[in-house]
Amino acid sequence: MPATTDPPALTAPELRELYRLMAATRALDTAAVAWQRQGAIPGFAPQLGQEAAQVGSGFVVDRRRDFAFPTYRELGVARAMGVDMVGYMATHKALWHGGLYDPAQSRFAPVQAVVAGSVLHAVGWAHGQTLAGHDGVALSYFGDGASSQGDVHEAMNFAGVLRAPVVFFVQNNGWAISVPTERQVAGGSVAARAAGYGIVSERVDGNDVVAVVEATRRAFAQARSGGGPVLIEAMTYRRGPHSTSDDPGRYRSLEDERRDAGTDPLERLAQQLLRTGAADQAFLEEARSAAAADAEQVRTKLAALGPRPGREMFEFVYQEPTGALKSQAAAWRVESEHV
Amino acid sequence: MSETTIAAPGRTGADPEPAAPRQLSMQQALNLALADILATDPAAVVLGEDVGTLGGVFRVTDGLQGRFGAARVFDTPLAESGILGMSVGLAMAGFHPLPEVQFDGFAYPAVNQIVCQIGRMNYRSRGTLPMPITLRVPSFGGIRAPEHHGESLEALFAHVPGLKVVSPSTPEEAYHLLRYAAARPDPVIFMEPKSRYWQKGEVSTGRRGADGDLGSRVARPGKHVTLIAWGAMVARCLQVAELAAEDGIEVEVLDLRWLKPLDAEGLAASVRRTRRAVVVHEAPLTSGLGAEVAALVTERCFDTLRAPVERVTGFDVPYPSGDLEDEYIPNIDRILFGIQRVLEYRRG
Amino acid sequence: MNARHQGTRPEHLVEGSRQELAFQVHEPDAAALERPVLLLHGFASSSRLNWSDAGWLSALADAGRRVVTVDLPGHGSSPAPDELDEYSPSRIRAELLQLLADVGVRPYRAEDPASGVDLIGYSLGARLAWEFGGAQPQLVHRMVLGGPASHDPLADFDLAAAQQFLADGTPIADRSTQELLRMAQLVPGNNMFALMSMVQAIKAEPFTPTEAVPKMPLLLVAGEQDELASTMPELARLSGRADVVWIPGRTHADVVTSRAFKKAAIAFLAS
Amino acid sequence: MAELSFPLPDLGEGLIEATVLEWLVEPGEQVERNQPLVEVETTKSAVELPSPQAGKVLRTYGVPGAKVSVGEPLIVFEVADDAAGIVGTVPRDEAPKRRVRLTAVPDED
Repeated sequence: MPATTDPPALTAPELRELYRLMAATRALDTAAVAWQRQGAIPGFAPQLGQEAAQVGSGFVVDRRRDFAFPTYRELGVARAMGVDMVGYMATHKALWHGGLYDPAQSRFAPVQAVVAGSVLHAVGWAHGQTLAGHDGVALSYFGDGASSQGDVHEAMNFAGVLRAPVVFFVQNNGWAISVPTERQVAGGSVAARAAGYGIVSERVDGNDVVAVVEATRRAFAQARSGGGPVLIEAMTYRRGPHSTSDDPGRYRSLEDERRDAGTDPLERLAQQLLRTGAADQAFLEEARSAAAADAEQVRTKLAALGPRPGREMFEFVYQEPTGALKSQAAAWRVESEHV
Repeated sequence: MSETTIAAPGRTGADPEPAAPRQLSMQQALNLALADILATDPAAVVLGEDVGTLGGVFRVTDGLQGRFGAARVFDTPLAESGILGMSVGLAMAGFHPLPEVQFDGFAYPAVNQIVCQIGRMNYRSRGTLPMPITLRVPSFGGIRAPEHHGESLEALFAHVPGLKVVSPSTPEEAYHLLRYAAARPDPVIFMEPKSRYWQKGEVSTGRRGADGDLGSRVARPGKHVTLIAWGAMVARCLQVAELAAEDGIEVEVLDLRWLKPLDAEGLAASVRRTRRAVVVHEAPLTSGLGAEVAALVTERCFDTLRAPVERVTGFDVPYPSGDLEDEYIPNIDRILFGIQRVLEYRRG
Repeated sequence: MNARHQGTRPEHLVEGSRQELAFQVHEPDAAALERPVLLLHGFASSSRLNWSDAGWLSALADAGRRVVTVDLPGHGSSPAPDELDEYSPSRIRAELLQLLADVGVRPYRAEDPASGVDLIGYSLGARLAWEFGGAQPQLVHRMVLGGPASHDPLADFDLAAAQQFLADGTPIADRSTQELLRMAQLVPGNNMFALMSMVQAIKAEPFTPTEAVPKMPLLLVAGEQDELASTMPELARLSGRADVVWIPGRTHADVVTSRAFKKAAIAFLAS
Repeated sequence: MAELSFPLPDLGEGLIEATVLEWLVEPGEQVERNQPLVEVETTKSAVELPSPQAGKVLRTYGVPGAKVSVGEPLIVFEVADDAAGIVGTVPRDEAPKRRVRLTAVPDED
């Protein structure tokens, strides 16, 4: 990294807050898998094991001026940024593709199902900050699988050329559904590619939340001060399946998982808190039970959310709906509206 | 959602005083429209390959960077998906991007961003992240260009929910439709008929209001048959109408202008008068926009129609090389044959 | 400009010191079939001013000729050494000989259009060409001398007055000295110390055209109003193989851009 | 057709004017980009100015011996304002050609 002064070390309250957020993410993630098994939601893409990478990076976002561009597996980022979790989980309940939270107000773009689809959006939004003379930073999420997409090349090249204030946050979780990183990423490192675009990059231990926060803070400081884009490759591990419909047993063994997953990031932070005296066992227990209560509350509210009225199919296609669409909506109302 | 106040160089705010109508080529009319858009809308930005220093490969953006600065009119790297994906982000940041895809065939690499992102972001975000993007695409054939430099993508774009599609046929239409499109909160694919770039016509500036900018336009009234066309085919249909008049047939030429939304009422009104319809387009026949037009006309005018709707179109082949263009693009004789068929048709 | 190659060459010693005149080889668009043309600029000028800006490089490139330009010591991009010897005409001629060998010039053979070299020299460059052609008849095919004189005007240059003027502004009495100095000073970046060294070196080796008269065909060109070239007919007489062209209306300063001059030169070298 | 005017360019080193020595092109002549246009002389040296533009020469300014200031018009070209883009050709307006005659009479009821 260039000569930006290292941000101050994380304080004990900050470390405790990170633990609360990671615990809440873990609890909700685990709960959501269970809900799917119970038939409460049709599907879910768990982020189990990526709590440090997600919470640690989302924790740095300044919601007054920055904007995050997620994929479909950024529960921890959303939680850290204070996105309404019921609205977030609504996408997994198949209520609305982009979720039911307000992306503009949350500074968290709609859930994006196209792999690498939003990376260019982050660059465009970031360049908009430059054009408008603002100091916002775009935080773009993608993974080792998405790094194979041409749009990621275009985005990094545009960002490099325009010196756009964007932080590319790559969660290298080892697996793109069934294909391991070594058969996905030529050269073995997404971060190494950044140099080719004149973009500063850093590889961090994505299971170490402190390392993730510090790297992300450095990256934001550089991008915000006009130093251009930064890429962070957080090395982590997708401990769960790609989605609740996936069967990892077909492509990796339990032995592989035990060997490759490394230390559980939540456990790692817990040990650190205890070791440094930043928190005691009672705090950890209280945080975990609060997280469980949180998840339960989300479940209750999500269960209470019925399907969106069918008319919304028509309402949000355009700001100025076409006559044809209005007449289709009218026909639908007459012929098949489910009351 | 203009969340920000955007300080834009070259901003004057007020619309320029309408000048007396003048003779301009479509290229110049589009250039003037872009200049007026940039001058009146501080959130407007023009981006694309070679649009800045060079002024665009067809010179449509000529001089704009000099006048409005390299922040508002900027060259991008050579990557269409990047241009459109970046436009999404700019729109999310409160800008009104006017991206250019240099040639129609180069829109294909950007289809993911156009279809999956631009067409859907307003929907996905439940109206909180509108996409006021006007994508300019030099379109259609007729200039003997290499492969992928002449394509007719209107059916493809018109099929995509969330997009609107428009194609001007004259310099006057080009100026006003571009200004209208750029002021919309929804994404518009603006298909510029490149074979008409150099044709001159009278252009009035100022604004003519939504009534003047929406729907179809009767380019020439007639009572025996309606020729339905858009873009470059309008001029050809007007030539056909002139020739048909020599044979005593009065042809009405309907310039559709908007390909999404299609002006069903305008179509029906014309065909109710003439009772016969021939739709003309450059794109291949199968699943072309002519099929949609024929369906709309049939639904609305079944009882008055004297003949099935005829389609005179390109063929189900790739757009051919320049030397074969005249064989592919509907020519005067093929359109005349189409008219003859609907005139000859007798029921039973 | 067709300057595609910046000169690089092996290190040589010429008369005991390192050779380092700046030169460029300009290739025409199509491969050149004929021998190269070496251009020698005038006093207080440079390859850029005398040949490039004046349109010679493009005219010769259009004619399909490969061109070598070289900056004289203390001029253009060439270094301005302190040693007076480096500026002497004999030393410069030795440098030119080595340079031509380095760019691949082979001895002239009548049956091989690519062999040998043609020279175009202007003013001081014309003097250097006369001497070079006289001394190297085996290399030089034809020569064009622009604004030449049988007597080097720099030999009459009032060095003391010029140095006095440069030191404290004392006016120069001699009109020719005054004019040469004025022109030298107009060109930004001219190293006056180096130019004065060159004058001094020339005074030590004045031009004696009878010493070695070039035997190849010559074209002598000057403006009708060029006072410095008024003795050009004398050179024609000495040569006995010279065509003479006077350009109407032109002076020593502005004949260099003349189309008539270029056309005559290119046609002469091609014949 | 459009007119495109070029002024005497800045010849560098603070020179503000030049004297026309000789025009190498004349009105009506079609010139290529980079083709020599005119010889001019400044107090420093004589130079040949290459054409910045391809096109037909419409007018030249300054007879031989006349002084032209930097920034003043030197030459005006006529350039096509219907030049094609980077590919393709500009379609020509041609009188419509037909082989087909309409013979059917529409029944008027």
